[in-house]
Amino acid sequence: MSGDLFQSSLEFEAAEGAAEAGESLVVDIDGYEGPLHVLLALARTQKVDLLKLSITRLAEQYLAFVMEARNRRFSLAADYLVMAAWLAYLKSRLLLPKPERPAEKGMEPEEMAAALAFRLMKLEAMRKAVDQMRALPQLRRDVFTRGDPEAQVVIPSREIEASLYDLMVAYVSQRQKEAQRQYTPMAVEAYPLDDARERMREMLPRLKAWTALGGVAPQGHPAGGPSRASFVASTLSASLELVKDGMLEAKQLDAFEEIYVRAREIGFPLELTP
Amino acid sequence: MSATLRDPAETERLVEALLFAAAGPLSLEDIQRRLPEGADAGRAIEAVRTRYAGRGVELETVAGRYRLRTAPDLAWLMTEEREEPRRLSKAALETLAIIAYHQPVTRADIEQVRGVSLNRGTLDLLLAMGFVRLRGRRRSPGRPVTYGTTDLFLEQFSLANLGDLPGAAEMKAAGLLDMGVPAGFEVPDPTRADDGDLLSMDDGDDAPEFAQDFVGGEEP
Amino acid sequence: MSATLRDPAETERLVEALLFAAAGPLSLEDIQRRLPEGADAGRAIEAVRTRYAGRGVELETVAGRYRLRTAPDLAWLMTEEREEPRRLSKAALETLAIIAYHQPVTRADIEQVRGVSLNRGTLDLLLAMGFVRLRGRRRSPGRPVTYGTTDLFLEQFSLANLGDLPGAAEMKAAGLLDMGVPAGFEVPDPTRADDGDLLSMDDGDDAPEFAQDFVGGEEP
Repeated sequence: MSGDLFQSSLEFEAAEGAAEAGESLVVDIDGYEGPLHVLLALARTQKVDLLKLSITRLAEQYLAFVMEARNRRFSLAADYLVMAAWLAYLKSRLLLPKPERPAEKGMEPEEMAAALAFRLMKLEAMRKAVDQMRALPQLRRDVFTRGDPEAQVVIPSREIEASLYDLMVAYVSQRQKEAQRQYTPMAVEAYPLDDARERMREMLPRLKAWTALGGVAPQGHPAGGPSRASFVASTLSASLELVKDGMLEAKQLDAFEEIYVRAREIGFPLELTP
Repeated sequence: MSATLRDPAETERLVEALLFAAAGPLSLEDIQRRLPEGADAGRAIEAVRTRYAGRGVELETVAGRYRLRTAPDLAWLMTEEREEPRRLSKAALETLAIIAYHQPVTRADIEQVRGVSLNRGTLDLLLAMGFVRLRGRRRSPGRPVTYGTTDLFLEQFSLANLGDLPGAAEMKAAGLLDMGVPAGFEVPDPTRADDGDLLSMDDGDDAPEFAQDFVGGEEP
Repeated sequence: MSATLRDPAETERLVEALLFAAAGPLSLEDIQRRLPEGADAGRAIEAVRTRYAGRGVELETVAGRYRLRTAPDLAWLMTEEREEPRRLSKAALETLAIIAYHQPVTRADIEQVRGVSLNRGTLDLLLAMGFVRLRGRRRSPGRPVTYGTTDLFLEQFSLANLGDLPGAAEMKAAGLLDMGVPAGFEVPDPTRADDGDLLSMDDGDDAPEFAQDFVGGEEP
């Protein structure tokens, strides 16, 4: 696979120039899809068959690229760093003298290098394919079928026009609608009467004057807990119990009007007015 | 290049392409305007007319404008072909999807998922098209009939078997399950459904005597 | 009359008219079905192809079917008919190419070739545009869904079949369309070095043969 047909993208050229310039590596990191794309751009600067690529040199170029990017405070995605670590490892294995007996497991460094070269070739082949596909005559860009829509009367299809994707979309939309229809009533949390009673007893000393029950009952909490109605209802019940015990007075001017409460002086008997 | 373009044969090619791709009839001016400088549109149009004369496609002049159209004597070939593509209605596709994933399902099951009552015609259409089949009766009160998909369904959607239906993971991957799905959303595995749990079709309560006629072979 | 209809020249006229009036590419069967009994559709199609060769309008085979379309060298002329192309990102184009050349492929395969994880929207877009379809599941752990291209993809790129993808034969000969070779790239793992496991694609043939790959494959 020669690189002649490969159409360099702008980012590609940037990396190429940068790699040739050695230390002063300037790259637009955003121009790359990922570490493999960077490696491919760097490999192309060696201008050799990718299978005869010097992996050690490539590793050095890549490490320089990563170093430079970090110096320039680019935040590099983790996979760029993983690749750097892997290349550093591969480079060291390639440079170290071979052990007497082969490693028991794992690939030989040469095999790993060949695998990397293969992946680069494959990616390059795909990028070349993209360029070649772009050059194909495309419908409604380069070639055109008959333009008059009303004259197109012969319909080819005998199959139904539905793909698996359509089926999936139809299914999911149904299930989503079904989920929306399901009504789960929330369990209503009530303000316990015991709590209301206790709270009213504590409040008694502060209820010297007539106070609207609405002001005595706790306000509801928007985040949850008992509703305002439950607070008012339980407070009213507790208040009436205190009235019965002779500790509180209550009055209401008319039906549905505000109810007022006030602490009763100790010792006054309960007057039951008819 | 312009020398080539003034070549009458080349101009004829251009006019041919323009007439073919045009959405409606073109006037002489329309054509002349789109041709390179120096090309003789009138002459090219006549050349196209001569070339297509007597063919299956001909050049026609309508109200001083030109268009290619099929030869009038072949109208019989065309009229017959005005058939609609077989397009499944939204309701039919949705019903088919539910049957595929939840089979064997009863009519009531389908209605429960869809939230609307099922038009009798929808299921009939799917049965008639051969995408859906009866699968047996469920052992539950009323012994309702259940439905499932056919081999033709698998063929239509290029599936080797029901286990190849995309599952929840693929729906998620395709971006279809982003919102509005309750926790624990599960797509049933249609391959797990076993017809062993179902009663045969003739076992229905609603046609007990009649069904006997069909069991024939099993009766002593 | 039937004598006339079996006349090859007349059959050619009919085929010409049918292709001209068609809303999309017609298969040999589509055409044969519409012709009178005894007419040789295949021969007539080839006659039309020859007649139109080099003209402004030509006969083309796409996705194994036939259509008339303007000659590619006249693209410059068709400015008024041209539609603004929908721009695919670099990632989407690369993904489409990988799917086209390697199909059926899994999401993981695509990610392996590109060395980056696949953005969720990329595959969705290709599916929604109708260029890519779900093809089934691979018989490997996890039973991942595989993807392939559609007829619409071939029609868009004027390809007769997947074998006509540019450079496909050379890439295949060079082993570049194999998925299994780079075992141990990420993490050296001897168990993955056996490329026999990794190569086991569903239909066992990585040459993208355009066929109804899963139809009539295995029974559930």
